[in-house]
Amino acid sequence: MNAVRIQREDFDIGAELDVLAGGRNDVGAVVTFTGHVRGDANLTALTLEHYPGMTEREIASHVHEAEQRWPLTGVTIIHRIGRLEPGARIVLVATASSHRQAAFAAAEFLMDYLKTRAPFWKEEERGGSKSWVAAKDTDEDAVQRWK
Amino acid sequence: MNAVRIQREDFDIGAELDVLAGGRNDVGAVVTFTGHVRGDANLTALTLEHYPGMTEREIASHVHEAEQRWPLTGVTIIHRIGRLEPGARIVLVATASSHRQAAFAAAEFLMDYLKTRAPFWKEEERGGSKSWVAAKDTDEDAVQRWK
Amino acid sequence: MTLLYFAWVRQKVGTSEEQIDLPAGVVTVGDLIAHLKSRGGGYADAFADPARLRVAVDQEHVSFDAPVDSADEVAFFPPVTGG
Amino acid sequence: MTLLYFAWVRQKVGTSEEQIDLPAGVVTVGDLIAHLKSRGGGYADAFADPARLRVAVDQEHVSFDAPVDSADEVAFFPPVTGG
Repeated sequence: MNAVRIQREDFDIGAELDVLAGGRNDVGAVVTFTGHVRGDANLTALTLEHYPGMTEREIASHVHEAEQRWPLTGVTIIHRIGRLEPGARIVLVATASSHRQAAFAAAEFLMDYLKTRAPFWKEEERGGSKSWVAAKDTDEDAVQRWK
Repeated sequence: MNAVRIQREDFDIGAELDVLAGGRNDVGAVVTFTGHVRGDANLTALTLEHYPGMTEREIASHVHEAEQRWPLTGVTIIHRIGRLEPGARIVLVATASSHRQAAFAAAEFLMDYLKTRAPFWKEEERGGSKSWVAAKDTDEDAVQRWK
Repeated sequence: MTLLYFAWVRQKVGTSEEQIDLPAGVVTVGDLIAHLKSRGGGYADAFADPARLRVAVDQEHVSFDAPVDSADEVAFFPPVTGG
Repeated sequence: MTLLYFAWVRQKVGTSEEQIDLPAGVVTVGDLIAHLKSRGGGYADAFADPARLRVAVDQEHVSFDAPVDSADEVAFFPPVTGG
């Protein structure tokens, strides 16, 4: 029951959760993470670029690893690409399990890997000028805890 | 931007997240936890009872504590009472923050406290017989990590 | 003073709420438990094993040595199982 | 072999994709980086500081000592910033 999608369109969290957990009674816990574009320091927009093919492959391999580590009944990952303005949703990670700790841990694990291994790049627009967002050491530190 | 509700009715996660994070651009991360009734071992239904007044007070005090510990832009907690069948949603904890670690940690903290401190009790129905659910040591262990 | 009972404590004592005047000498939660247990019947059953009970005084979790003599509301219930 | 470039690497080299035949002696990712840098212009700029680059061979993250001589697709990009 896993789904991985890279898309320009926004997503509907309620509808995604209905697919992930609806109509079944073995799901006790669903955790979602939604990332939004923050509007700090006069950000006008972010434009997200990705590596088609590798992205899906990389995410699928981390979903597989999450399934080895925790008892999951399903995972949904949606990552948007293209130009996104402040407030817009960027990414959804949703994990379903019988147990809450598994759902929480898997969602954090998948987010840490998305941030540091999935081939997406963000370009910022502030007023008229554009610049590529630099990777953060804190994200790399976060992913190291799963080793 | 906090909301705590105890109610019989189901809730709409998408609508709750629109209230929590919609129309603002300081939210970077939203984490939700949704608890569902699991249908294991021939469970027919759960009936949830609570202590009106104390429940809201206890939850509000833990939301306040979460706000002291992490930079949060808002918290929504909805807990259902009454009779719920397998698959039904029981509880929603949603946390919004500028930062993903804060949103994840606060959601886990609030769930651990809801499980062990908020005055709710579950009675199970299996076929014709009813019994009160016993508290789990693992839930008490989970809450101890926040001390 | 109002006494409240929840879950199986409520079922054993047979009521969810009652008003009482504290007898002389009842100062702590532990004293009140002993007093209620001495009523016999469903109360003796509900309060037979205090280790299975949790108590809130004026809607705050307390231990058995907490005072009840100036409380408005004391609630007895099993360990909680929400979430 | 297909070479792919993303983000500022793409902007500096001026293309997102190209086909090349590997010159003799180019065996590892590091060798390929040195070769591309030697082209000068935008390539020299993009590959000036290899420590800023990340590389995938056939869609797997690899280090600079990984072999490229039997690869179908090699991609160069900055550290990722999704999520």
